[in-house]
Amino acid sequence: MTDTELTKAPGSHIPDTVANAAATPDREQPYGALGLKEDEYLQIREILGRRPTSGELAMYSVMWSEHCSYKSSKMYLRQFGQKVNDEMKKNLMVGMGENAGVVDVGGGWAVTFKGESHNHPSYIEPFQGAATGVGGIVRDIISMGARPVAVLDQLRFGAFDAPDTERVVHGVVSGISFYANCLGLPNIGGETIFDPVYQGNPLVNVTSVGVLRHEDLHLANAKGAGNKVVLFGARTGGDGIGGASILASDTFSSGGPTKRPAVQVGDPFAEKVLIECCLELFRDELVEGIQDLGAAGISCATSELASNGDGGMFIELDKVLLRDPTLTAEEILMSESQERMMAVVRPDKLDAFLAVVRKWDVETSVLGEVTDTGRLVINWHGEEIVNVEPRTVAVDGPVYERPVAYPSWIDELQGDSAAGLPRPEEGDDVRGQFLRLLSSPNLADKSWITNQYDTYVLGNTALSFPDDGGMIRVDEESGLGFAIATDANGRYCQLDPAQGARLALAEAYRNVAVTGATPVAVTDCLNFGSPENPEVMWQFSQTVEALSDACLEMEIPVTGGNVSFYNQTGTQPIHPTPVVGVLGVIDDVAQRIPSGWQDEGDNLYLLGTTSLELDGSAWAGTIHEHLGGRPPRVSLAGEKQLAALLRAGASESLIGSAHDLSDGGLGQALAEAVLRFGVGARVWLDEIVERDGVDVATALFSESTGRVIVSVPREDDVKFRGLCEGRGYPVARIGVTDKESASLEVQGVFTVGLEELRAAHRGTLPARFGATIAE
Amino acid sequence: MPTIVVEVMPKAELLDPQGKAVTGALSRMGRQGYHEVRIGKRFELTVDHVDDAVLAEVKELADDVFSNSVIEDVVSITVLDNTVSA
Amino acid sequence: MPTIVVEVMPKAELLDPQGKAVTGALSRMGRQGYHEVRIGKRFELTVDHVDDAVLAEVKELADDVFSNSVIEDVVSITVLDNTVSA
Amino acid sequence: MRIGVVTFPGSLDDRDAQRAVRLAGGEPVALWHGSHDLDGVEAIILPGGFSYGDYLRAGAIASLSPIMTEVVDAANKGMPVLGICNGFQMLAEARLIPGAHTRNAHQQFIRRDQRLRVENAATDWTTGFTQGQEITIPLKNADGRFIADDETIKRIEGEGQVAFRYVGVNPNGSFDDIAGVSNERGNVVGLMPHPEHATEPGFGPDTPAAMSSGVDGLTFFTSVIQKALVK
Ligand SMILES: Nc1ncnc2c1ncn2[C@@H]1O[C@H](COP(=O)(O)OP(=O)(O)O)[C@@H](O)[C@H]1O
Ligand SMILES: [Mg+2]
Repeated sequence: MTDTELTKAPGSHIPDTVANAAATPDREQPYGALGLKEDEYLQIREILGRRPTSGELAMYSVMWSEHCSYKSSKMYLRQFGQKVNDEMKKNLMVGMGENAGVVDVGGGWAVTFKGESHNHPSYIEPFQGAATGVGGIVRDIISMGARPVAVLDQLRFGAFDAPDTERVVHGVVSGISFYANCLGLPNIGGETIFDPVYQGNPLVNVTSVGVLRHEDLHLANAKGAGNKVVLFGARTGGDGIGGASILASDTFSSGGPTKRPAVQVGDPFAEKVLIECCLELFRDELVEGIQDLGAAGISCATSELASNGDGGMFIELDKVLLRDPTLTAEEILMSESQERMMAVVRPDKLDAFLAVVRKWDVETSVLGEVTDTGRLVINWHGEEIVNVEPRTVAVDGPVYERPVAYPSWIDELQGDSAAGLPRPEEGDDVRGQFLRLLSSPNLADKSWITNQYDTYVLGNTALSFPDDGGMIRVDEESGLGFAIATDANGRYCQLDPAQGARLALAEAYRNVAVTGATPVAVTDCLNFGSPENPEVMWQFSQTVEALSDACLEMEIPVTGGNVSFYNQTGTQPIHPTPVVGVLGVIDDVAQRIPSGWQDEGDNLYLLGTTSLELDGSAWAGTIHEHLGGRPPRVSLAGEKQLAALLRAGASESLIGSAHDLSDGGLGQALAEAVLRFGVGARVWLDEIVERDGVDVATALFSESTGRVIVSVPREDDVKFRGLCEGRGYPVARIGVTDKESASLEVQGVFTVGLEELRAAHRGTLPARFGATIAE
Repeated sequence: MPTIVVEVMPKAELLDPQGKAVTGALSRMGRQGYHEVRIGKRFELTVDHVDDAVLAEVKELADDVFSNSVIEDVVSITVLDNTVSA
Repeated sequence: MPTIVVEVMPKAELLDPQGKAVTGALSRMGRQGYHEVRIGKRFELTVDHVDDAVLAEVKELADDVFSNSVIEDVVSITVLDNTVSA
Repeated sequence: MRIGVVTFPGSLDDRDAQRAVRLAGGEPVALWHGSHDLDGVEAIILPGGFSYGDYLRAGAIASLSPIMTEVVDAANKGMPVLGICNGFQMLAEARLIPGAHTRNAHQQFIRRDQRLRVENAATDWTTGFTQGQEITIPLKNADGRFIADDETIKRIEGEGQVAFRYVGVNPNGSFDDIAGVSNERGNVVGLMPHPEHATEPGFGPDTPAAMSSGVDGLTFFTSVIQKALVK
């Protein structure tokens, strides 16, 4: 039986009432088709003391889905809340569990940020899937009382050359571009990776950041009996019915049309109006509590608002404004129509509320009110179709301790190090490999994508791509701002998920630090295969444990995040891909540091040391199609030290540019820094080779952590060296900027002219996806 | 050369933001009596000739290329009299 | 309720980049015999009733609102039999 | 000088235009699409964005707004009006300037720092430039391709109504590389690139001197203010 049969079949439009459910205890119910297991269904019967009505079944099934209930991940995610010290709590206004975490950034300002996945819909319908992914995370941000001010997108596609990749890339990128540009949100960063492991299951994660004054903070709760419950925004339609449950609880490899849910169609214009409308409602203090409607729609909003508040709510479901009048009560409960919000409004403020909503031409209906009964009661044309304790739907869903198994293949994989692969010695060979890396899809310039994103809108973007982190001014008076970067390396995580998680955190942290900002908080978006696969569950448990420990060690709290399971093609799970986002604060964005040099004659320094760490590297993958061994080591204390050093340098304006070393190593970082403003450099590797005991290829391609190249104006040289020595961080002068040369010269190894560098770096994506007119 | 016209509309149960925006504009302009406006696409294909094979291929293209079956329906495929210009 | 269909096409002498892209896609897919694809819009208006006044108003709206005469032509205005769903 | 900036549902760069007016020394006044009140302003900016989602045609639905009746009226009486991006599209849809806009020839939204040549330094919004001056202004749009029939193009070329032309790269397939157009009188100017995003050091386009330091856009706003002072 399919979900439509459920909602249309028994008695067709005559809804299944509570009385009816009590009277017909033995009626068979299609819980299986809705993604519920038998024991879950029995648990629902036990909670209710009767069989659920079809409306209740619809609600429980969507709310108890993996996507909404976190039933497989909950017991692990607790660690993020537990492994915190006072330092980490200091600036946290709202922690995990709310729509998004909120961080005090000083001056009465706060920043809220969160990442979310929209992976499965983006494979079925890339444009709408990605677009509504932006819409969903932005509504999370609004519902905290914040004005959304930026987005970032983390994209992982199948093999660069695979035929289907082009469809997905075009759809996803234009979907994100369309929705975020139309909302007027600058896109300030992200990631783009191609790997066959994502072929049938691309990852589309979107992060959004919002800004608010402390007093504007809003929470999703329904308090105060008698307060009105209002649904506003777009009308409810048949979008994504059952999506939350069907999508998130099963894979859809070749599963035929029955598992194909209707996707949601987004309307960014409606969302833009909704944002302005909500901000005006907040400003005029017209809402008590607010919740966005995302997965599980009205089921989720009513049960969560009620559970977080006084516990009771009465709703007349037939008051919901419909786009399609034939929708049944169950479909309305499950609909995932976009661009909707639910607010709790005091009766004496209702008129003022409605006036604001009308001003923005937003459609509204008052559905019911908050009660003190402790029950969520939903009527349909006067008949009671839902009567539940809201916590049982929204909070106390099933929690699983899924079996965990150490992967049978991992020892062998880890034993297969890249250290033994042949490394080039001759200058020409090194040059050739350097250029191959620079033009490889994962390391190539991403401006084919980012040129489709607005960065200027709102007028506060201080840094965006291709810099390491995005940066936004929060306060026009003081220049106070935040920086943000997100990172994950699925290849490292496949080799060692715990180490991969630490590395993702370290890289995002470093990417924020090189902008001159101080890292203060973390969000994550954990993309994994099926939790029913014990080896995947092991990867997941390793990841969360390591990430929470690492955050404790670095003293930055995880403020929220998202888990996406069932990312696999057939039975082949994706590489574990925990995207980690780090938020930083900077007192004045005028002190920001770009990732490349612009001036003549600056000295180039490499901070940190290099060792033979090529396992899992871009070099091993691109040159040798190799994945094996152990990912690089990382010292979290060292990363903190490095960040503090950069901050000190930034605040004294000693640093002209700073670029962190990651995928592709020093060679890649040098090329990017040269191309940033088109200013060449002369570089020598002798000191690194000698001090660190590595060969030239290792010096250029190793992915050792804790490293950054900085450029320092001549006049600040002494001060800068003093700073490094004082802090005891390893530093070596490796070169000097050279405008005249119009090239990157690695002395005694190779020289590549600016034009050749640019062509290698920029040509790859346009050659595959179609030329754009920019350059 | 003959022209084949393929017409595609957004699925009725899904949101049609374009149509919604136009419906709103009409009512703001004070135009009464327009309950709903929906906006779809009209494709005009100029082809060498029309026969059953061509029509079958166009039908297939209409479903796979010109429309996205997840969100749209092909509502008609017609052959334009090529002596009349569209 | 009856439906009035208004169809709008880009002017023949202007480049239709969307249509051109589809034409290109067809030829890349190896589909022969499609000389040109042009993409226009189809508006479906659900109205209370149809009479001459309504049709005259729709004609006016078609020219002033649904199309921009600098770049588009209204190619047809038809009334759909309301018993047949589009 | 009081300069009105109209906010339509879906306007995005309205507050940025207000900021630019302020940075140029003017007083920005927020105007609302649904009203017929111009609040005594002396010049008007129609800002960028996706008014009404640009769903019918870019700028089309906004051009039917109540305030546009007043804007058209004031423009015809000589009030300076600047349409930026979506505002340019509204001016064309409202027939205040000739031509129309279609989807970019390459079909994608494009953002880039765009070189422009000032082709007419005599309009109300360009007197601070010199004829032929090259400037860099951020561009970001999906429906930026300016088109008109041959006759119109010939006319506006001949009458100096082409205010700005793309230099180096034509980013959207606009006819004759036209980036901006004025009406005959020179008080109404529309252009695709966004001068308001090149007005504040640190947040503008890169220049050879320093990143994000480009402020070429400021001259649009100082020009109109200067002109009002002279009057
Ligand atoms: N999909 C995307 N959206 C936005 N920005 C992106 C995207 N992909 C890459 N970028 C940007 O391109 C630049 C280079 O990316 P990457 O090499 O992954 O950076 P890093 O190695 O510093 O993490 C960064 O500024 C990054 O934010
Ligand atoms: Mg980086």
